Amino acid sequence: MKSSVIVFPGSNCDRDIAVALEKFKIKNQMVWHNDANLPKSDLVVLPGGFSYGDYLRTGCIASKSRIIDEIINHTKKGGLLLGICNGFQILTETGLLPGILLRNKELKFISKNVFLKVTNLDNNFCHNYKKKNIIKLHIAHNEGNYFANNDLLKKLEDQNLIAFKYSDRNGNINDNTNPNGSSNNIAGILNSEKNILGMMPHPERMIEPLLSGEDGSLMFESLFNKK
Amino acid sequence: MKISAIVTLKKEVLDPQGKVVNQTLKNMGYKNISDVRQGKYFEIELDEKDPIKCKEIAEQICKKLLSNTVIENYKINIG
Amino acid sequence: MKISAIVTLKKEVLDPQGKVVNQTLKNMGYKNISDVRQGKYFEIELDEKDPIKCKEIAEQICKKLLSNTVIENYKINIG
Amino acid sequence: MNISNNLIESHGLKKDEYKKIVNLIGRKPNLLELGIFSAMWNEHCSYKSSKKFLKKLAVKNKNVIQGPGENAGVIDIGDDDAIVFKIESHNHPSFIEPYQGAATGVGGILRDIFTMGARPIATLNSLHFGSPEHPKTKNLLNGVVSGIGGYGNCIGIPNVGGEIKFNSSFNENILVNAMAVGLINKNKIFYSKAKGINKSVIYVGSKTGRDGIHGASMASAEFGENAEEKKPTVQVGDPFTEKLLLEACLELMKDDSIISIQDMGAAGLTSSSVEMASKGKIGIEIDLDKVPCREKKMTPYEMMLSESQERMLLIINNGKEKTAEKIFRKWNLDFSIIGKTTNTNNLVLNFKGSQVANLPLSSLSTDVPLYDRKWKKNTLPKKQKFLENLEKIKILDCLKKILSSPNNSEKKWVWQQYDHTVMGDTVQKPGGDSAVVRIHGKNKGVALTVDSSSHYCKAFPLYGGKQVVCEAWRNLISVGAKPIAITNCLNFGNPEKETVMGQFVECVDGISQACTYLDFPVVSGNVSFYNETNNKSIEPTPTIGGVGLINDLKNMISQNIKGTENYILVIGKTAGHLYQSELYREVIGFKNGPPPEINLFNEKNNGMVIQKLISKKIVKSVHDISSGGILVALTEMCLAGNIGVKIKTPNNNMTLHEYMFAEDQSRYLIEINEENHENVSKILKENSVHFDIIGKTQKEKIELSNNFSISLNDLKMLFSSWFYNYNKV
Ligand SMILES: Nc1ncnc2c1ncn2[C@@H]1O[C@H](COP(=O)(O)OP(=O)(O)O)[C@@H](O)[C@H]1O
Ligand SMILES: [Mg+2]
Repeated sequence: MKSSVIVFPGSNCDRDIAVALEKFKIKNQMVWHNDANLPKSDLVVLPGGFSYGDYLRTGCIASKSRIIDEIINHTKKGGLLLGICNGFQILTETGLLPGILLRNKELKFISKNVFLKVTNLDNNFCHNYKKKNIIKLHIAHNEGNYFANNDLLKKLEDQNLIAFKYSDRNGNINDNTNPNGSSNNIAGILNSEKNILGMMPHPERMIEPLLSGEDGSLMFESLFNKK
Repeated sequence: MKISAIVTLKKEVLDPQGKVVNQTLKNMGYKNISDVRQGKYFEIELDEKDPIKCKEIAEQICKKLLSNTVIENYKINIG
Repeated sequence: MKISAIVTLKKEVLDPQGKVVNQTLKNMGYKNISDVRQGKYFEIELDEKDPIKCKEIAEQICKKLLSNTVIENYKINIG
Repeated sequence: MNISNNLIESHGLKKDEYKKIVNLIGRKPNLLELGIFSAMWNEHCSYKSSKKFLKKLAVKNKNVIQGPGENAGVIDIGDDDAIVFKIESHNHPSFIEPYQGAATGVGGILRDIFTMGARPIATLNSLHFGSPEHPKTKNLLNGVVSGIGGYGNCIGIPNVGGEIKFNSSFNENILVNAMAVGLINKNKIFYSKAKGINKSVIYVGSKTGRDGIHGASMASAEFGENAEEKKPTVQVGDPFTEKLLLEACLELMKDDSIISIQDMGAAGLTSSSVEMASKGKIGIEIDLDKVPCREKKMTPYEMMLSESQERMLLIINNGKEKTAEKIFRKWNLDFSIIGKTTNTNNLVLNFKGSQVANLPLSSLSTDVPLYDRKWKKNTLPKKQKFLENLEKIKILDCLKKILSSPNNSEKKWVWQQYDHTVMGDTVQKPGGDSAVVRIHGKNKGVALTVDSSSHYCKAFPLYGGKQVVCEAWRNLISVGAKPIAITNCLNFGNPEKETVMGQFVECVDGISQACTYLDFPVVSGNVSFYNETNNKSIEPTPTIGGVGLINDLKNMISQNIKGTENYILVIGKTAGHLYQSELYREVIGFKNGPPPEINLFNEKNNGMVIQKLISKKIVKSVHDISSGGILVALTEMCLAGNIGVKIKTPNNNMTLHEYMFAEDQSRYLIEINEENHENVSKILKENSVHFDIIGKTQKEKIELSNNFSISLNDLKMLFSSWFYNYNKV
């Protein structure tokens, strides 16, 4: 399993995700956004951070990067693409995933642990969550409020393209368990082919007990044991 | 030539910033405010004298960069 | 009545957002753009018909809430 | 241009000082030169009122690699790892423009850290606001907190701790102190001292704009009614550019291109060039036409005094210019060779083909006037007989009142706005006694804390100064760390007043006594004077940033109660000191009397014993007892662990109020299980440490026999709601 983490100016979770991938034996390399070529990889990761300061709209300027066309090609060939936090925002700006991430409803940055229900277990990112489908991960964002209009929401629900929803520790999903105002408590979604996942929580920050949890590990194990 | 653009959220998109400004103004005693929407404003200096060309460029950059037409509208002003 | 306000950073003050937008437009091939400044735009619905009163209220809220005159200027439009 | 008295005064220089300038350079300065003097001779840059007293601080021991005098202090933590850290104030700008003022405060202190070659690994902050009811407070609080978050979150350095207090003495002068901590290989530290003649002087980072001109002078002038008028001197920060600058600098530092490096902080290009050259005892010549400018037609005066953010000055080895340029261009930063080092010992500035300034560097550094200001001794306030009958007020009501007060309630609202887990090494999050950040890739960590107690210092500065250092020490001990060193930010009023100077002198004395005794040296810091508006000055507020080392993270410990049926012990003697306590101040509104005294022997002894118990792994949790006393500290432990306690007060000759709420110093609470009871008692006795057994942990409730019983849920509500209610729109 080989991965590439794309580094944009202002990415700041690039090292964290690289550490996590390597911990789970995925052979990773860092790729500078301005490179014209994407090295051969099974998985491409767009890391968290503040690409271009998140100025104008989050993820917007990174979505105009040179490497993006290569990434689109990679996914067309069935390659896996994971966008975490700012990476998710870049995915919606490029149109690789539908919808958009608006400012948190309270207009404040939120950094805290949240519970999530893994709502799609049938994909290469999440299949190991069959062992445990209510998990705890950390969120840290200012614009994590996923917005989709009713038609899109219906499509996402009907086609089972929602990967994670904000919940409580028992898996209840409602307004009280929604930290940022996301439509239908959505924390992460898949494309129709299920080879692209965008998510706001940070699995790479929960990969050992010392870091207040290990629930992120299951995602990297899923990827390593790709179906 | 100077051009300017205003980018606003479409009506059906929730505007949390506007909502908070609205509430804050009410708390400050401005009771007769019924709605606030917040948007972005851009002032662009172009090395181009022809207003028609300016308008064209402005349209392009609003579409391609300054707004996300999924959720936003834009309005352009020349000069 | 509808009023709108544009809040912009003062000229001497750094505008990091405008700087990045400017650079991005250049990278996208718009070579003749010499400067971009980004500001905020507010659209406010007031239950008040008298334009003079509207203007007065707009002035107040721009000063008290919408801008920090330390680093920003504002411009008001009525109607 | 003629230099009028008015012009001299508006540059913050006294008549005598101007005379000294004329004397030193043997002629009248021109306007640009006057501006340079005003920047270098003001309080903020010159430490002219404080230097004499700062010399008394303990600054060395075997762990100190670099003490005060550089961009930041450096301490050795073993295996070639070293920690670089410093705290700095951004008080005045944050009052004028809270978001940008606080944001640029974070940006500035981060530059001090990575200038030395360290990768920043954490930030902390200490904030003091006016009373919550004051009309400006809410806006300032929100602006400052989002500014600190806005900068730190964007650049991607975890903000792991801090403190936040409210007190009406800060109504018109808030305090925003930011601390940053970095990790470096101890053999690869970069310093600001220039070396060698004819080396290129290089400017990198953002362009220079007209922002923040006179910022340094502003920070040294007392606020008047028209503070609002001084507005345009505030700068806007760009954390995105800072992130690029950080990565570019660290990339260039991998080889030996850089001779010396200095960030452009207060007084920008002036102070950075002067400091580098004067430390190296050489000269420097700058061609101002080469300075990257944001606006057209900027004058030499503006360029030299601008405080635009995110800029650095480098002196590099001959032939390395191209390498450096390539790296900075890759990161999309401005890069310009603006001058060279010379053997003249002068600062020479050229602009459009002519020399516009020529000043001996000594006149800007070693010859800066130093003052031995008059100061007034403080007297220890009397323990006046307290008349009110405390027995009438229920213990539980006191606890509730204290827990839900702004100063003692939970600060989650604040730290959840800061990304505290980015970089993947935050092993103890905000909310505990100290944060703990792991050394990347290793099994050791550093413990970090910031502390201040302005009302103790106000009541009696000597005790107050000692107390803050001890409090930081205790916070580090409480997570299982060995305290190593501190940084300090000394926030005071106008030093030209004898009372203020008296507070300063005696606070510094207290700090000095404590850090000497505890072998807890000061390695960096900052002094902020003139925190005063309309003649009303802030309470004296030294802020201490403490750093400790946890050699094996298995020895890390936290304050949350771990299990039921465990014993709770109070370590250290409780004497019933209630003056200046939260009980008196918050519940009763009585603010007189002396602060608690510190016995340094007990402080050290108790701390060492706690360390011993932790390393023997016979304690389950530890929490130091500070503001609010035993009952508040115990409640915090229970809430953190979601486990209750049944309290039984020991027999003594105090009232229950005295025992439960006294703020006697040098005390801790520990949780131990039954089987270690004997062993722990034995160790405590052997080391002559006083202790009381005050209860046993249990499910769900906090109970005090024959007095009260309350559920953890009810307490949690009280503890956690203040900030949310206050900030509801
Ligand atoms: N209170 C203090 N205690 C110890 N050292 C101090 C104190 N205040 C300032 N210093 C030291 O004096 C030097 C100059 O400080 P400062 O002017 O604040 O630095 P900078 O130029 O980075 O703003 C630094 O090395 C700092 O650590
Ligand atoms: Mg410095």
